[in-house]
Amino acid sequence: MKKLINKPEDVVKEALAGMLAAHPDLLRVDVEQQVIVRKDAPVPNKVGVISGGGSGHEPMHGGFVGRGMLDAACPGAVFTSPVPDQILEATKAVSSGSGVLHIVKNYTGDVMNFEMAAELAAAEGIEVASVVTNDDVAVQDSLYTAGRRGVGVTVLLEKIVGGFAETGAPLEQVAALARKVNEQGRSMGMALTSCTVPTAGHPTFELGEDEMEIGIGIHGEPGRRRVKLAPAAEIVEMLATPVIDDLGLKAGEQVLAFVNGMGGTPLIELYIVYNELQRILKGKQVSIGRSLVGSYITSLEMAGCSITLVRLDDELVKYWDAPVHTPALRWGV
Amino acid sequence: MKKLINKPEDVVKEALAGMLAAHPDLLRVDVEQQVIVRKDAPVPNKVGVISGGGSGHEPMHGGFVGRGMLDAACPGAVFTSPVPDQILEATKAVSSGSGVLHIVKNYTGDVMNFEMAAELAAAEGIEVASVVTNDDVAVQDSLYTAGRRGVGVTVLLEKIVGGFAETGAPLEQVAALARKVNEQGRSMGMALTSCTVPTAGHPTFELGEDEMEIGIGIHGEPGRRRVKLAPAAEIVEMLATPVIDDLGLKAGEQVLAFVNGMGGTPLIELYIVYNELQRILKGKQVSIGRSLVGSYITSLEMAGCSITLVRLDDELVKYWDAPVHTPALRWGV
Amino acid sequence: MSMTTEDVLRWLQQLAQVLQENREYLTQLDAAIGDADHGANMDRGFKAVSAKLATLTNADIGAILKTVGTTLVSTVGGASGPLYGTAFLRAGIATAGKQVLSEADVVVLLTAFVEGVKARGKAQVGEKTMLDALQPALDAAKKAGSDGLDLAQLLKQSSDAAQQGVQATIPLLATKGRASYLGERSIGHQDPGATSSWLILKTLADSCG
Amino acid sequence: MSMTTEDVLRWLQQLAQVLQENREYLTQLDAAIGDADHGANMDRGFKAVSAKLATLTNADIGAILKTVGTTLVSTVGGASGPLYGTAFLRAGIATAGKQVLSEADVVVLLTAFVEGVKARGKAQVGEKTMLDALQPALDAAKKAGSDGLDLAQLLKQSSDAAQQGVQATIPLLATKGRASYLGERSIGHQDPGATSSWLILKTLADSCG
Ligand SMILES: Nc1ncnc2c1ncn2[C@@H]1O[C@H](COP(=O)(O)OP(=O)(O)O)[C@@H](O)[C@H]1O
Ligand SMILES: Nc1ncnc2c1ncn2[C@@H]1O[C@H](COP(=O)(O)OP(=O)(O)O)[C@@H](O)[C@H]1O
Ligand SMILES: [Mg+2]
Ligand SMILES: [Mg+2]
Ligand SMILES: [Mg+2]
Ligand SMILES: [Mg+2]
Repeated sequence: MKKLINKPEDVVKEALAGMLAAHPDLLRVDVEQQVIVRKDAPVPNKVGVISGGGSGHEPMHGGFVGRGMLDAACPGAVFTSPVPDQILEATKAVSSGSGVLHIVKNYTGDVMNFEMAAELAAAEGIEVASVVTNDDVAVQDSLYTAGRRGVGVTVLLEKIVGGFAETGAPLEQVAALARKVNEQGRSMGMALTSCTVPTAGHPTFELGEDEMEIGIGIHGEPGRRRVKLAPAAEIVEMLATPVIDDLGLKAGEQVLAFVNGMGGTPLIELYIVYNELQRILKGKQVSIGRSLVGSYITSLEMAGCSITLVRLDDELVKYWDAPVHTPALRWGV
Repeated sequence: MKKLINKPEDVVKEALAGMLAAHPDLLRVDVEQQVIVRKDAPVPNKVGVISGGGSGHEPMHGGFVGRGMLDAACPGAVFTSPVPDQILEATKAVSSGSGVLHIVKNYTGDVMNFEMAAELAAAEGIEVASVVTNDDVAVQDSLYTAGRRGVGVTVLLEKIVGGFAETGAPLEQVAALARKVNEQGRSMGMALTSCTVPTAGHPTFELGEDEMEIGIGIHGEPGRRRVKLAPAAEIVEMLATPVIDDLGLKAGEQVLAFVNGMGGTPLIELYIVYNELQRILKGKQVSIGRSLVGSYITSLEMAGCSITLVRLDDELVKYWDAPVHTPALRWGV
Repeated sequence: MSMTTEDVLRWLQQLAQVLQENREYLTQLDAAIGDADHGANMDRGFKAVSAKLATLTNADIGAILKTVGTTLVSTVGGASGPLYGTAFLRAGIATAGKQVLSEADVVVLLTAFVEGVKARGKAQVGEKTMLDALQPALDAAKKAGSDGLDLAQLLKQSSDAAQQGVQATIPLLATKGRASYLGERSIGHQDPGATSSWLILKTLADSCG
Repeated sequence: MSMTTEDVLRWLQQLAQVLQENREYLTQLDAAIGDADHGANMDRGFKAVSAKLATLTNADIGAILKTVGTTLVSTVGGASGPLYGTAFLRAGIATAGKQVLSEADVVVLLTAFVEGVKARGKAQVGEKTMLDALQPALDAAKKAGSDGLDLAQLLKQSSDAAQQGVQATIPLLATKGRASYLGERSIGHQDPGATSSWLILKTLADSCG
């Protein structure tokens, strides 16, 4: 296992200590409890917006804590959802009395732990609303799955909803916008290589030199199918088509296009992917209103990418453009 | 070779097309000539600041074009410096009559091609000043080398000098600040894995599962020495000590600390590296005035990191903090 | 024969050991159809449990099991944390105040344990989860109880049924948890959670045998 | 015997072919002590040269070589672009207006070529660069010229000396170019630029032989 780490079991806490040292102006970090809180939280008269999940997806979620995005994040062990105590701590730290929104990615573990935390918070008199993201079209939302996974849309949703929460909107409306963004967005991802969970010590799966996995999530798990390596143009076609179809995008519509790297993919490749994506969208007369290219929701050092499209309207554009000041996303400030 | 690309020889042009599509508000891109220009260039009464070098280091340099940083960048083939015609085109595109600064990393090819371009520009009546960065302490600056390599400081210099140029300062002063930043900065890097030049098709070097290269540059070349893999704490010690010593940092001094990923390193590991670095600096009573953590000057998909320290003073802090609006670095705007 | 507080403490102590030894094994199973953390999750949780055992020597069985449940909830995370956490919590509630458990009490304990997993996870038998080991184990324990077998035999039969349940997960298509995302590719792999459920029951049988 | 415009055009045409065939080889040499692009750089440059040859059938030798020089400068980049670009440019200036070159003219051409590399790169013999092939090649050509050998023999001796120069780079410690960053680790590897210099001269000898 080749990683810039010390002991595998210390990875999360040491990275948190590094984050705190690097961003003392933006964050408070409880390294022991594994809670990252916006420096000025709780912000009076504002819904607290929090998220969390396993570590290994950096910058998500900790890198999105700050003005205009998340009020707190609670990272679990690598690829393991946080525990209820931790989520409760984060909830309390951002609660100004206006309620707290939990943004939860749809994984059995995440959903259960956040549910338990929400019950505990309610018992302490904090009003909590939860929104579960489930945008991964690689997985069918059927009786035969635990529903679709929450992936790339989560990043965009945290930005848009965080921007809206900054206006002082009530919990109900903040949660409603979150549900809307989730409904308007779909994603699909692929891997060129596996990744290695530090405590496991070897790659989660083996992939031949001429193979790739299509339809992966963000936990280093194998995808829906293993196919022969292909040129970027074909790969992007394989990812974008199901996303476009599932969203039912029509000529004349406008999207937020997000090309995401899985952690080990260099930016030069992501721009090649973006070039193919914009070509495909142009062919369908779908216009790209806003875009994001970079590694924002990752699977440790996995090489690969995902594509996320969110159907835009004026409201979404407005809060996407709103100022944001976090370690990983910043504009207007 | 596992990459998200189409044909190896089209990598640079397709990535440029992607950059243009993703940032039409910030950039003009001549995909054929391989020149990336700030949308509103030439900016009247401002020194034009340009840089360039081989591709494969993204976001450097193209991702740093925009207000407060570079006016243009000219990327060559992967790991191959741009040609004089290209540099001349970029120089002309940003020339408002106030002169143009060439920021050149110290590699024989880069230096020669920029020299030839500067002669051509002079022949067309454009005043050009050149600053060569050479911050890599892995290489001795002696008769027996082509001098030290230019690496991480280049990124920080482009930001600081770009911020200063925005004030309308004359070419002479802009070049002087660039020389100062270069003199105040040192870097050192290491690799856990090699990278693959697309046209070469296989990794530049092979490295055992328990080995790493210390003292690498940014062109996928082997480093100064191959040693056994070590914990992050030891690796950071190996990189930071020569940097601190060469700079002669003393207790009470303040630095800009930059932990850089080589392209295939996940952010979680970079924060662990940053944590070790801040511990070492604290031990020496050197304070971190500003910091940057991320993959900004890369070697394709190489896993590894580099550490750069720049001794800070008020002038440097002022222009580091100045507004910047580029694809890869943005604040204050 | 009956189960005492000491038996329970010995069980939990040994279980921490067993899960540490099987950490790599559980992680490998999870790598095939999940995210390669089940071994680390269980080991982390039961290390925390083990650290608490010293403080529990005077507690009754119900209190011990409740502490195990809350410890697992607050240290494991993932799917297995809430599932096993709820299972132990419910088992603790069902045995509240007891210092000794008869065969019938053990069946009550196991029933509450399995109900906890069901209530939290909403899975059914056949979905390739822990339940595919736990449900047959509970059924076997109930049958052994009504057949009048003694505790050692009861636990042995329960554990054996769990082991068969683990084997039976191999050909199943997962429809709950992360393995369900793999669709057809989940077939042919043994479920990690079912496997840890069996280890829990096997260690119980071994330490009260 | 003398070298004609046709010989020069045939040389350049064959050279584009030879460099394409040796692309992988040059890249491998550059991977060991550089950045794995020398093969791609030379191939890209001479492909561009080759594409221009059709427009040069009526040009004199000086004009042809100058065009090669400017084409290399504007398509190769890296260290080899300016170095070979300047070499061909200077060779073109030294043969300006000529349709035919005598043995003495060829020595003049080679002298200008090597001076171009020296002027641009400021390296000396023994620093593990192109010059370690080019200088012995020039010396051999001069000697052959003063010995009164004919063109074919002159070029053959020059090319052979270049080949020996290439071999001689292996034990050298690089002190110029990117290989110098490797320090002691550059020892034991053949210099890619010296190798491409030899290929240029060998192809010249072959096509005027
Ligand atoms: N809804 C559920 N009901 C019962 N067991 C489940 C359910 N979902 C998942 N599991 C069990 O959890 C195990 C995985 O646990 P673990 O790897 O620790 O968590 P995660 O899946 O969050 O990484 C699976 O092997 C399965 O047996
Ligand atoms: N100063 C110099 N003088 C002569 N030749 C040089 C000099 N520097 C480098 N070279 C030659 O250039 C070759 C490398 O060329 P190339 O790989 O195309 O460029 P780069 O080093 O920029 O990647 C080296 O093998 C060496 O022979
Ligand atoms: Mg998990
Ligand atoms: Mg090069
Ligand atoms: Mg798991
Ligand atoms: Mg090279």
